[in-house]
Amino acid sequence: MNNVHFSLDITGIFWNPIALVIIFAAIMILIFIWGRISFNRDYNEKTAQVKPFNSGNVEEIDYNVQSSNLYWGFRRALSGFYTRMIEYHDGDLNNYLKWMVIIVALCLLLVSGGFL
Amino acid sequence: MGNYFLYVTVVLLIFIGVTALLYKKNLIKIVIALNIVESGLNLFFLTLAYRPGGTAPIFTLAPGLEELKMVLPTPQALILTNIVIGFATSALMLTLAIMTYRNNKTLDIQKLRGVEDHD
Amino acid sequence: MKVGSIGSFLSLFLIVGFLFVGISRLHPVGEPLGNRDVFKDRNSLVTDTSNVDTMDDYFLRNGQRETGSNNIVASVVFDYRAFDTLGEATVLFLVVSSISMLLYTALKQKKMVLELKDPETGFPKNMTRIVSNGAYLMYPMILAFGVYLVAHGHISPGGGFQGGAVMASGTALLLVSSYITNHIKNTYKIFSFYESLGLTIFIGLGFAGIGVSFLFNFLADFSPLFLGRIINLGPNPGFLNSAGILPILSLAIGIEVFFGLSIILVSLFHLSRKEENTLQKY
Amino acid sequence: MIKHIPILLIAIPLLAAFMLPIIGRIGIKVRDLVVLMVLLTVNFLLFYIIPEVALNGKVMYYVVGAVDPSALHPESLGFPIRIVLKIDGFSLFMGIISAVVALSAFLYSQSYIKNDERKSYYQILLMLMLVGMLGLELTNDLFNFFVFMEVLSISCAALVAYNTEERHPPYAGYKYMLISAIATSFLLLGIGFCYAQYGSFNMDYIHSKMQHNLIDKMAMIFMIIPLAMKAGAIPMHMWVPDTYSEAPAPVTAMLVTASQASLYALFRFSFSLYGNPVSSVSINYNTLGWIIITLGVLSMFIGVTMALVQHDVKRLMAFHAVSQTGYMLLGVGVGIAVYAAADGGSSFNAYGKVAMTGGIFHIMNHAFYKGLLFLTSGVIVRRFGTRNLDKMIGLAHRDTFTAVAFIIGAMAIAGIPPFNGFASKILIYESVYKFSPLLSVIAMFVSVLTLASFVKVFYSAFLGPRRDDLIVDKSPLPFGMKAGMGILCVLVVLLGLFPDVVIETLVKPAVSALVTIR
Repeated sequence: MNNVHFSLDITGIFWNPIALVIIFAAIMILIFIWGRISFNRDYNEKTAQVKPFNSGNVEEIDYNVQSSNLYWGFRRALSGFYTRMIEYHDGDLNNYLKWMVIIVALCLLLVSGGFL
Repeated sequence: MGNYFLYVTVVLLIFIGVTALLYKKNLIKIVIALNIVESGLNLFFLTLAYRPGGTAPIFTLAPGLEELKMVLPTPQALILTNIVIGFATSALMLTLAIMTYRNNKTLDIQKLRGVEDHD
Repeated sequence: MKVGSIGSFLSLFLIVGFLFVGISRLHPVGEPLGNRDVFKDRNSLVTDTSNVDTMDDYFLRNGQRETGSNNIVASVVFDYRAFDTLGEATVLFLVVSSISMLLYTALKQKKMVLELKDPETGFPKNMTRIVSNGAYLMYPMILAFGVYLVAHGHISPGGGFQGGAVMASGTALLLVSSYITNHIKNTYKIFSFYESLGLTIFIGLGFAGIGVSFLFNFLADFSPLFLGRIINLGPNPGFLNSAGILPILSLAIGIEVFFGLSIILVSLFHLSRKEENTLQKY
Repeated sequence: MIKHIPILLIAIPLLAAFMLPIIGRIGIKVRDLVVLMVLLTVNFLLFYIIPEVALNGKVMYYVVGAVDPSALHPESLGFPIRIVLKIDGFSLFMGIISAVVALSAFLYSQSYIKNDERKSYYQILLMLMLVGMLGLELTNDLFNFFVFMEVLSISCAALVAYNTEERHPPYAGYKYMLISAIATSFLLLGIGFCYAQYGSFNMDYIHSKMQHNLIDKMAMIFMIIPLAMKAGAIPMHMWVPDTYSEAPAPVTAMLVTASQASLYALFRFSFSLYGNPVSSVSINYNTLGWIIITLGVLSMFIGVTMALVQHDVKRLMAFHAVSQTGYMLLGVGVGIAVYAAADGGSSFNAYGKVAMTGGIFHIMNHAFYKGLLFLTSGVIVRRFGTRNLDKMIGLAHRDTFTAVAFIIGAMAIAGIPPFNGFASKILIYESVYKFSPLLSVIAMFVSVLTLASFVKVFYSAFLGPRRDDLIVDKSPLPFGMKAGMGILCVLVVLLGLFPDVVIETLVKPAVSALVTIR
């Protein structure tokens, strides 16, 4: 118990979360004080300020971007990868087991090759 | 090879069972395939313990000690355990298959797949 | 998925080939590890640990002396590896609980309208009187045979699991020949109570020995009145009051297996009858 | 009494589970109290032996049914004849994870699961799940390991199918059971090969006699690959999202821990059964390490990319479970790869040990924050009545507690300081960088994608305007659910703030229990 510190220090890796939290808190306090001094104070809860701006649309229903449409660019860019992958996750029990048999056979090949 | 024929039987049983597991589409048949694999394993353990001319390891009314030859006791105890576990597994899987059938009206793996209709 | 299909087909043959190579390097059938053929005389059964080289050898030479049981398999199951047996009993208990949980709503959903009994004769439909009467006659005999197997587990082939399974087969016969599960709720209550009781006896005996160690055979040479008779080593006729806690453990397991298997059989049979009825309706 | 602790850890919950059908007739409150007391007792016993096992480095043995349970070879034979339980640092570490997660899952499910007659069975199964995990973590006997593996699998499968009236859960339970059954069958084949060679089931004995011939290597493959499948390594992971997403939320939190238990067995077999790098005939540790690293990197990358495009909240989290398993495989795989390097252990001491420390510390962190995330997902799914992220909006207005818990969990899983995910990930990044820079870069990239996908969940479920018409269940959050999430929240924050305390008291003993030679 005598070599327990509150910072992580193992063979060249140093990490002190307490210091980080203190620095973070200090910065937040500084920003808070700075904001009190110099930020504008025109926020009013009773006006339409609090309502989200929805590109001029009046109705608020479904103003959020649907989560399936998030990261569509990423998905589009990797569409070949994704069609392949989703094809593998087809919910077929036999295929699940086939992969295990294949991996076992590959590892046995490694054994026979003298690699393992 | 003559001494090894029991081992060969073991390998063939495991082979048949695993093949059926990989290529059968019916939930009930998969349970049967699993049972075949398990019987192969049980036979494997029994084969490890066997010796020709050996009696069961029970001393009640056994022949005299001079000609007494006994098979090994531990694998028999283990396959007793394994049989019960196999029975329990298949009972649970059959129950789950019944419930699957009640909810989906099919036992075919191909028709039960379909991640996309989860919502 | 073509790659997976072809690959797995080839892989299967590869694995089988490897298994063949593996078994060809195992010891041949009939020549297991160690050299423990010869017991020579009674002296080789008395505290002889000099030429014991494997676990099985130790069991064969010392099992009778240490546990007082003639059946070495029983002494392995209920003494040396009793913890495995506890796990195995747990598995059975687990499956009974699971099946009761999973089928609970299915069995409770609709009130059962069974018209299996013929109102005129009072016997099940589709069954002749011979079958149902025969089943009722057979049932006590099957139970008696099961109890025999359980009680003689430590001196002859048998034991808790086998005896319990035999008794449960009697339940199966009763279920098939004549429908008795009209009182399903009471059946569940009674059966699950006795199942728990059997398991509690088992683990309670384990805790009873905890002054020395868990599942210690503390009755082995205690007194002949309490199953502690010291037997002659080597071949002997066998005595019921030997082997310490082994017969009690065997009895506990027998109770558990009988009632556990009966619950499984009753649930599944009940469900199948119910499905049959609903099918007939539509 | 302290010498009986290894067996009491298993026997007390077992006794309670056996008696629960009888106790349940006395009253519901008595039953709940008994279960709570048992779980607290198990936790207490585990924490009680930390000083002895972890700090003093003592290994506790328990020979079940012997005259002197602490003596390993009372017959002075050189080989054990009875079943031996063994608690060393790694077992204790995994045991603490299982028991803590079980306690919080139990508290959560007190309010989450409907209070009907099935709840007795639910509690029995939950407790036996804990018994299975503890049993396979504490045992030193291969066949006993197999038995407890089956106990664990069967209880998991039955609990996955708890909602029998819905369409998919029974089939998900069937899947889990089939995967477990075939994995344990292969495992038993490997155990049979070991028994045929050495005539014993004791891991320490087999380890001391290991010849590393062809049959041993085949047995190793037959044991390790099915365990990797049960832990959810790619490409054998497809069952993970299917089953995790159908189970009730507290059960899913436990399923994560169950997968970690298989991972424990994988590491245990690689080191404590086969690890003998000093001997001239040995398995090639570099290849074994690279097999595990490959599985790990594939799991990390494919798991997270698949998670990014899911719109089922529990499937998304399940893919993250696969992805985070990759980190552990990567960390420990690097340790294995340099375990027997030709440089006399200098590279192992330089970074291999740190990588293993990080990988094993990540097991604990993952069990806690992923448990927390799955518990919050239970609240989300119950509120909206669907798992589809497209149909959720603005829960943070209602459930501030859940939102905060989710933020803590999401930041921890993405490795944002100062939460616990970062503490273990920095160890993995830095040490793996010295082994192979590319792997480290992939690990960091995966972390970025993890953050991206959790931003997606947070955005969809918690942000946005308040919409009370979409919410199905309007009841306030019960105390039990808050308690279950609160325990894990506090643990996640504490582990993040004081990582060194945990590493010195629990993780380093776990590593040194595995690494016996160097």
